[in-house]
Amino acid sequence: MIPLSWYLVLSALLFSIGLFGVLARRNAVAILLGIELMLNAVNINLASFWRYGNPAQMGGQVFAIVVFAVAAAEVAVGLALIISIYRRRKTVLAEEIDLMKW
Amino acid sequence: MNFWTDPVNVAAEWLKDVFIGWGMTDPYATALVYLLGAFLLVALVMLLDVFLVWVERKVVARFQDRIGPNRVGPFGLIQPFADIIKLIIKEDITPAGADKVVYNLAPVLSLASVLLLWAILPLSALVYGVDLNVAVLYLVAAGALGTLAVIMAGWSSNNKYALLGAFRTVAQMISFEIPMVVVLLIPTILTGSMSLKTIVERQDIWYVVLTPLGFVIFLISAIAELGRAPFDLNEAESEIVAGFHIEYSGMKFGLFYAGELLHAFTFGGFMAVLFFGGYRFFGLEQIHPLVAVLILMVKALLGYWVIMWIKYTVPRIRIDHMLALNWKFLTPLAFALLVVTAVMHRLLGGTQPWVYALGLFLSNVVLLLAALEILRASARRQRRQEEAVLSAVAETAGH
Amino acid sequence: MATETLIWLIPLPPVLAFFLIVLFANKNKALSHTLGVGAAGLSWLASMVVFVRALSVEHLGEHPFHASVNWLPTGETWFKIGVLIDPLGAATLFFVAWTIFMIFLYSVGYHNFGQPKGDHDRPGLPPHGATVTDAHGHKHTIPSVEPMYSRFFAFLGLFAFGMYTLVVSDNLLTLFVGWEIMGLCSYLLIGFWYGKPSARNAAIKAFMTTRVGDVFMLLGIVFLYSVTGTLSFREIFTNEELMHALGTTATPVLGLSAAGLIGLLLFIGTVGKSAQWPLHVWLPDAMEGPTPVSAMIHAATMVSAGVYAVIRMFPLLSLDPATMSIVAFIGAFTALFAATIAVAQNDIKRVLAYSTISQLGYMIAALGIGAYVAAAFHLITHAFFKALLFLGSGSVIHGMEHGVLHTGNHHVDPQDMFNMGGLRKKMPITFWTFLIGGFALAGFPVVTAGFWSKDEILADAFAHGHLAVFITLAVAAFLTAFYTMRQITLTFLGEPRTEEAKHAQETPWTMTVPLIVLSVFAVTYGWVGIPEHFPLLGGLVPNWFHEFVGSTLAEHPEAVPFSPVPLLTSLGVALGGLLLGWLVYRNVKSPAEDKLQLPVLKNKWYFDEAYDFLFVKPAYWIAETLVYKWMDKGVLDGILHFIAHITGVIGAAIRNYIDLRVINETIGDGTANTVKWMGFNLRPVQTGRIQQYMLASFVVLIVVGAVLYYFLVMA
Amino acid sequence: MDFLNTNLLSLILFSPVAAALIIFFLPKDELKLIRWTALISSLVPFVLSLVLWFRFDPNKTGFQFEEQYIWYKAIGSSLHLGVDGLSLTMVLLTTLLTPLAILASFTISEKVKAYMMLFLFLETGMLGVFLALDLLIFFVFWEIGLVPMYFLINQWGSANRNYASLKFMIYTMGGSLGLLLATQMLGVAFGTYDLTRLFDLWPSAQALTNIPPWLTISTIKTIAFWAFVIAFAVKVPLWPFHTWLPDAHTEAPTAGSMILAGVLLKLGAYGFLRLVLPLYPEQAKYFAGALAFLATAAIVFGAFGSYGQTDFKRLVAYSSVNHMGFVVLGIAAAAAASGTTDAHIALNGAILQMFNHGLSAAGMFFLVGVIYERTHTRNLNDFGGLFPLVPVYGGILIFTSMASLGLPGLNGFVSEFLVVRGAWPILTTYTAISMLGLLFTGAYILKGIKQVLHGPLNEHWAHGEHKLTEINTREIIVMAPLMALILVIGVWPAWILDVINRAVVALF
Amino acid sequence: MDASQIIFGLTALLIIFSALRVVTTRNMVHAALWLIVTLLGVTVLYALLQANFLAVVQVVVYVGAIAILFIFAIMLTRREMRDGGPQLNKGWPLAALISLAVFGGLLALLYNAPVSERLAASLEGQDTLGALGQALVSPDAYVLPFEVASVLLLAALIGAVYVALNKKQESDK
Repeated sequence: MIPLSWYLVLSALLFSIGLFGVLARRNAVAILLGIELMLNAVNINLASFWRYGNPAQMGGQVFAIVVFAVAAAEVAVGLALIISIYRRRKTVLAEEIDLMKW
Repeated sequence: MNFWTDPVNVAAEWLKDVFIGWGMTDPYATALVYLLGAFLLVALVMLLDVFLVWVERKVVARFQDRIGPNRVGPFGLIQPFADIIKLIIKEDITPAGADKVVYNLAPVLSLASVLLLWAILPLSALVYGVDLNVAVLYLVAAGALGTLAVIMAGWSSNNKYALLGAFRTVAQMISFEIPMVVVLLIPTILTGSMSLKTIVERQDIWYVVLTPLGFVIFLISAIAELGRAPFDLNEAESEIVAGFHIEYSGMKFGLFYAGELLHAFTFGGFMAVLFFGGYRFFGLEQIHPLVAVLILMVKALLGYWVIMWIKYTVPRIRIDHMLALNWKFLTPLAFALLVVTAVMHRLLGGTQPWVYALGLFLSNVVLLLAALEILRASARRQRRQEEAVLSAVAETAGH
Repeated sequence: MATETLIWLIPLPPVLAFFLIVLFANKNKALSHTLGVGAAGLSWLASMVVFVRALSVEHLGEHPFHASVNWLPTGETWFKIGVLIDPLGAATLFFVAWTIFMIFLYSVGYHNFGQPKGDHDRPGLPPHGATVTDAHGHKHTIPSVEPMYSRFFAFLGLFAFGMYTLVVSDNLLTLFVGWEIMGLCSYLLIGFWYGKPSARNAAIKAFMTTRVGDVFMLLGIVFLYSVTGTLSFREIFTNEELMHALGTTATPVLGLSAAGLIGLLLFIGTVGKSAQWPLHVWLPDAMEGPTPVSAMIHAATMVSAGVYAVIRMFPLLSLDPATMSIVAFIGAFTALFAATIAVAQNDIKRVLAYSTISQLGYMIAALGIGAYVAAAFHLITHAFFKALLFLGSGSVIHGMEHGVLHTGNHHVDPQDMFNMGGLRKKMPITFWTFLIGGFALAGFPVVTAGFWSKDEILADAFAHGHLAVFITLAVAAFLTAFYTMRQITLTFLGEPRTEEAKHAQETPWTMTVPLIVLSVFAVTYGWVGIPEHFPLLGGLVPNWFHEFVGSTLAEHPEAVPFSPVPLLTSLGVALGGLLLGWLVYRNVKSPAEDKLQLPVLKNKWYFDEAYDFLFVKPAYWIAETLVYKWMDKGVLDGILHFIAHITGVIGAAIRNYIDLRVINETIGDGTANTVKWMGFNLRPVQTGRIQQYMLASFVVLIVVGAVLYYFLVMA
Repeated sequence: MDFLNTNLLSLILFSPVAAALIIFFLPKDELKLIRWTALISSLVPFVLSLVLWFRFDPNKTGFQFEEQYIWYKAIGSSLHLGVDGLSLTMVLLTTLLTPLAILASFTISEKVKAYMMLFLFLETGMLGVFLALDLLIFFVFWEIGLVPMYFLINQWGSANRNYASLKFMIYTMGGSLGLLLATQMLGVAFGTYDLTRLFDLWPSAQALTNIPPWLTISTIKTIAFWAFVIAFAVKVPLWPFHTWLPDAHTEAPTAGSMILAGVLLKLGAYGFLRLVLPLYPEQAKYFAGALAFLATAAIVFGAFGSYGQTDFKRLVAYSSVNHMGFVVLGIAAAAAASGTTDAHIALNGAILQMFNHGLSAAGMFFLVGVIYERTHTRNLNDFGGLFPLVPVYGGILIFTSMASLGLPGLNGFVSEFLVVRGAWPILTTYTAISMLGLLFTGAYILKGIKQVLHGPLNEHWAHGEHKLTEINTREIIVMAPLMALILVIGVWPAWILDVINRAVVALF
Repeated sequence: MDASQIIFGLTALLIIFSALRVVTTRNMVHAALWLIVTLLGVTVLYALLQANFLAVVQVVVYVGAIAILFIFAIMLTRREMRDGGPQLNKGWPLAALISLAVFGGLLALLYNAPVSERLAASLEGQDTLGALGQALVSPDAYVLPFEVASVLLLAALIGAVYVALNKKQESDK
C-alpha cells in the first residue's frame, strides 16, 4: 500500500515545478500551463486527503471538482485575454505586457 | 459456477490458478489475467473491425445501387484482408517539417480512444470489461482522447488543410459533447446509476420509449462526434481535401480508417445499451451469456446500420449551420428534456409502469412539438428578415 | 308532494324567472312576461295548495308545517334556516299570492305590451308615445311600449321572491333576507325610470330611510340571537322559560326589559319598512315608480311585510308594556298625522300613499294595544283594497295619458286630480272597482271588508281602555273617509275639467281583470271576520279568521265583548266623512278653490325640509369636510407629511453638517491625501510585470511563513 | 401521486415564480404571448389550490400538507409551510384573484413583460405569507409582497402615482419595522422561529434571559404586541393608519387595485389571526377595547370618507376601510372573549368577510377600471345616466355594489351578520356604533350608482368618439367567477364557512 | 513493494518528467502535449486513490477541454511558437530558488506533520459516487459552493466570449 506521504511529496514537487514555470517562463501561455500544474498538485492533495482521511466526508472530492471548475474558468478567461492582447500588441511575452506599471 | 453457464469468468479463474501455480502471487496473477483479457478483447474487436470494413463497403454499395466487393473470397469476404495487405506494404511517408513523434502517435491514439470504449461495454451480464460506476462519463472521456488524436494529427502534419480540419473537428466534437453529456444523464436519471450494467438491468421498458427525444439527440450528437456525414466537415473533400489525415498514408491512414468504422459500430453498441435494452431481449439473454453477446451485437449492428443509412442519405451541411444547430437547438432542447424528464420521473415515480411510460413518452412528444413550433417561428422570422433585406436591396438597386 | 317541499318551492319560480329573464330573455318582451307571469302563477298555485292544506289541518297553531336545514356553522352548532306555515303565515300567504299574481298580470297592460316602440323613448324614462299612421293616412299618437319591459318583469320576479321568502321563513334571519331583497327591489323599481332625477332621488331616499330601520332591526336580530341562541320563531316563542327570562332581564336602555328592547329594535325596522312616523318620508316620494310597483310595494306586500314582522314578533313585544305603549303611540300618531296630509294632496297616487301610511299606522296602533287578530285582519283587507285602489289609480292615469297623447299637450299632469273629473262615464269598470276600494278604505258599513277590520280595531281599543288611541283612530278614520270621498269626487264625479279628461279611455282587459278580482276580495274578505256578537249579522258566518289566526299564539286571544260605542263611532265617522267629502268637493273646480290646501299640510308638515336640514346636509358635511378634508387629508396626512418633512430636515442636517464637513472633508479627504502621497512615493515598485509581483509575494510568503513557523511551532 | 401530496404547497408557492422566469425568457414584443403565458401559468397555482381544497381534510385539527426545508439553520429558521382552514381560504382567494387580475390587465400595453412578472412575483409574496409557518419566513414574504406592488403603482399607475407609491411603501415598511424587531426578539429568545413551537413557548413564557433588568416580561410582551398590531393595522388598514390606502388604490392600475384590495389587505387581518391572537392572548384580551375602538372608527370614518368622495375609485377605496373594519371588529371581539361561541361566530364572520371583501372589492375595482379605461375619468360628476348605454355593465355594477353593500342573499351580508352577531354580546357599544357605518355603506354605494348609472344621460358619452362601449367578453369573464362566488356564498355559505369554522374552533 | 506501489512509482516518474518538460521545452505545442501527459498521470493517481469520478472528469475536463484550449491558443498566437529568444526570463535563477524553497518548506512541514505515514482505509461497500452526488446537491453540504462554482463558470464563459469577441469587432471597424 502507498503511504499518504508519497502523494504529498509528489504533489509538493509538482507544485514547485509549476511554480517555477509560472515564475520563470516568458510566454504567457506557458505561465498558464504552470498554473495548471499547480492546480493539479493541489487536486492530488485534495484527493489523497479525502482518501486517507474520512472517505465518508466528501469535502475533498467536492473541492477537487470546484478546482476543476475554477481551472476551466481561469483557462477560458486567461486564454481569451492572451489572445486579445496578442491581437493588439502582437506579443505573448509576459514581460512585454506591462502597461499597468507605475 | 460452471463452464457452461459462465465460460469467460471460469476460464479467467482457471488461468489465474495456473499462474499462481507457476509461483506468482495473487495480485500479480490477477493483473496478468486482466491484461490478457484486455488483450483478447482488443484482438477480437480488431477482428470485428476488419469485418466491418467489408460490411461498410457492402452496405454503401447497396445504397448506391452497386454490388460492392465480390471478387475476393465468397461475397468478397476476404477483401478487407487484401486491403490490409495493400496498406501495410505501401510506403510510409512522413512529410518534411512534420513533428515526427506526434505525427506517429496520433493514429495510434485515435484507434486507442475507440478501443478504450470496449472496456466498459457490457457484452452480457457476465461478460464485460469492467463495470465502472462512472461508465457514462467514461464514454465522454474516451471521446475526449479521440479529439486529442485528431488535433495532434492535424497539427503535426504541418499542413494548412490538416490544421483546418483539426480545428473544425475540435470545434465540432467539443460542441456536440455538451448535448451528448446532457442526454446521457437521462438514462442515468431514469436508472439512478451511471453504471452501464445497471442501466441495462433496470431497463424493463426500453428507454427509447421513455425518452425518444433523448435517443434522437444522442443519435445526432453521436454522428457529429463520429464525424460522419452529414457532419463530416473535418474531412470535407471539396473544401479542405481530406482534413486532418491528408498527409497520412499506408497503415497509419488505415488506423484512422479502422478507428472511424469501429467508432461507429461501438456507438451502435452504446445506443443499444443506453436506449434499447442492451443485451436483453425478452428473456432470451438468460439462455446463455454468449446468446446475450449475440443479441447485443445484432442490436449494435442495427445501430451501425442506421448510422450508415444516415451517412449515405443526407448531404453534408455547412459548418456554421452545424454549430448553430448544436448551440441554438440541440443544447437547449437537451437541457429542457433533462428537466422535463427529471420532473416527470419524480412526479410519476411509483405509479403504474404504463402510466409512467406513457407520461414520459407524451412529455417527450409535447416537448418535441413545442421545440418544432419555436423552430418554425424563428425560421419564419429569419425568413422575413432576409426577405426584408432582399427587398431593401432590390429597392436601392431599382433607384 | 309533501307540503313542506311545496313550501320550499313557493319562492323559487319568481327568482328563476328573474335569472332567466336577465340572462336569456331580456331581448324578448313576450317571453319575458310569459316567464314572469308564469312564475307568479306557479307560486300562486303552490300557495293556494298550501293554503288549502293548511285549512284542513286541525290545530295548525300547535303543529304548523315546518322544515329546516343547516345553513351557517356557528362554533360547535349550526344555524338553521327553514320554512314555516302556521295560521298567520297561511293567511298572509293567501293575500300575498293573490295580489302578486294580479299585479303581474296588470303590469302587462300597464306597460303597453303589444304597442309599437316609441318615437323618442329611451331606457330610463317613461314612454312618450308612438306616432302611427292609420289606413286613412291620419297620424295618431298612441301609447308606446315600455323600453325596459323585460327588466320590469325581472325586478318584479325578484321582488316576489323576496316577499315569498319573507312569508314562508321560519326565522328572523331569512325573514330579514327577504325583507332586504324587497328593499333592493323597491329601490330598483322606484328608480325604474332612473333617467328622471326625481325618481333617482326617490329611490335612494326609500332605500336609505328604510335602511335606517333595517340597521336597528339587524341589531335587534343580533341581540335576540345572542340572548337566545336561535332565531326560529317557534323555538323562541314556545320556550316559556326563555320568554320569561327575556321579559325580566333588565337592560340599561330606557328601563326596558331585554324583550322590550329587542322588540323595540325590531319595531324600528318596521317603522322604516312600513313608513311609520318618523321614517314615513320615503313612501310618498316612492310614487315616482310605475303604478304596479306602487301597488305591489307600497300597498300590498312590502309595507305590509313591516306589519307582518311586528305581528310575528308580537309575543316578544307584548312582554314589555313600555314597548307596547311606544308602538301604540307611533301607530296612532302616524294614522292621524298621515291622514291630515292626505287631505291636502292633489296627486292621485300621493293621496293613496299617505292613506297607506295612515292605514299602516292603524295596524301598528292595533298591535300596540294588543289587538293581534284585528291587526292581522286589517293587514289583509287593507292589502286587497289598497292594491285595488293603486291599480285603479294606475288605470285612471293610463286613461288620462291616452287623453294627453290625444291632445298632445304634455304639460298636463295626468296624475293631478284637478285635471280629471267625470271619468265614471269614460272608464266604468275602473270607476266601480275604485269606488268599491274607496268605500272599503273609508270603512263603508257592512258590505266592505274595511269596515269589519277597522271596526274590530276600534272595538279592541275601546274594550281595552285605550281611550286616547281610540279617539285618535276615530278621528283618523273620519279623515280617511273624507279624503277618500274627495278623491272619488274629484276624479270620477262631476264633469270633465280638461280636454284630456274628455278623451280618457278604458284600459285593456289585462288591467281591468285584476281590478275586478281584487274588488271581489275587497268586499268578501271582510265576511270571514265578523265578530260573533255583532248585532244582526253576528254568527251568520262563523268568525273563522279570529279562530284561525288567533291559534297562532300560544295563549288564544279572547274575542272582545260587543259594545255599541265603537260600532256607532265607526258608522258615524265613515258615513260622515264620506258625506262631507262629497258635499265639499262636488263643486270644486281648481286647487285655488280648495280651502284645505293649507301650506303646512301641503308641505307634509315640513318633514322633508327638516330632515334635509337635520340629517342629510350634516351627513354630507361630516363626510366631505370633517372626515375627508379635515381628518384624513388634514390631520392624518398632515401628521404624515410633517414626519416626512422632519425626516427630510434631519437628513439634510446630517448631510450638511456631518457627512460633508466631518466625514468627507476631514476623514475622507484627509485619508485620501495621505494615501495619495504614499502612493506617489511607492509608485516605482509597480513594474507592471506579473511575474515579479508573484516572485515578491512568494518571497514574502516564505519569509513570513518561516518566521511564523519558527515562533509558533518550534518555540 | 405521493409527490403532489408532499410538495403541494411549495408547488403552489413557487409556480408563479417559475412562470415569471418563463416570461423573462420570452421576447418582450410578443405581447399576446406574454399575456397568455402569464394567464395560463397563473391558472396553475389556482388548479393546485383547488386540488389542495379538495384534498384538505377539514376534520383534522392543526396544519396539513406541512413541508419543512432547511433555510437558515443557524438561527433556527426553516422554510416551514402548512395550511389550515384559515390560510386555505386565503390561498384559494389569492390564486383565484391573480388569474382574474392578469386577465383584467390585458389592456396594459407598455412594459407588459415586466408587469406580468411583477404580478406573478406578487402572487408568490402573498401566498408565502399565507403559507408560512415560520415567523421569519412570514416576515420575508410579507416584505417581498411590497416590492412588486410598489412598482406596479409606480410604473403603471395614474397621475399622482409617485406620491401614492412612495406613501404606500414607506407607510407599510415603517409599520413593519416593529414587526421585524419583535420577530427578532422572539427568535432570539427561543432560538426558533417556528410558529408551531412559538405558539407553545411564547404565551406561556414567564422569564426571558436576555432582557434588560428594568423591563418586566409583561412590558416586553405589551411592546411586542403593539409592534405586531401596528404592522398589521397599517396593512388592514385600521383607522388612523388608513390614509395610504385611498391614494394607493386610486393610483394603482386596475388589476393592482384588485389585488391590493382583494388580497393585500387580507395580509394584515391574517396577521392578526395567525400571529397576534395566538401569540398574545393576554395582551389581546387586555387591549381588545382599543382594537375595537379603532375598528369602529375605521368602519364609521371609512363609510363617511367614502361618502364624501367625488372620485369613483377613491370611493371604492374608502369602502375597503369600512369593510375591513368589520374584520377587525370581529377579531377584537374574539380577542376579548376568546374561546366562547360568540368569539367563534365573530371570527367566522371576520374570516368570511375577508374572503368576501376579496371578491366584492376586487370586482368593484375592476368595474371602476372598466369604465375608467373607456372614459379616462373617475370623477363621479362627469358620469351620469350611463345605464342605457351600458346595460350589462350597469347590471354587473349594481350586483357587485349590492354585494359590497351587504345585501342579504349575497356574500357580504353573511359575514357582516356573523361579525355583528359575534361582537354584539362582547362589545355591545362598539357594535351599536358600527351600525352607523353600515348605514352609510348604503349611502355611498347608492351614491356611486346614482352618479354613474342613474339620472339624466350625460350626452357627452352617448355619441361620437367618446361613445361609451359596452363591457366586453373578456371583462365579463373576469367578473363571472367573482359574481358566481358572491351569489353562491350568499345563498349557501356553509361549504366555505364549515372549513373556516372548524379551523376557528380548533384555533381560538 | 506491491503492484500499486510499482504503478505509483512509474506514474510519479512520468508526472515529474513530463512536468519538467512542460516548464522547459521550447516548443509550446510540445509543452501542451507534455501537460496532457502530466494530466493523464494525475488521472492514474486518482484511479489509484479510487476517486473514479475525479479520474474521469479529469480526462473530460482537462484533456478534453482545457488542454485542447491551450493548443488552440498556442496555435492562434503561433508567432511566438518557435521564438528564437530565451524561453526563460532574466530572473529565472531566483525563480528556481524560490521554487526550491517552497518545495523545501513543504517537505519540512510534511516531515513534522503527523499524517505522513498513514495508510488508506478500505472503501469496500461504500458508495462514494452516490455520496459525492449527495454532497454536491444537499443543502446540508456543498450545494452553495457548487452553485457558486457554476455561476463562476458561466460568468467566465461569458467574459471569455466577450473579451475575445469584442476586440475582433473593433479590429473589424
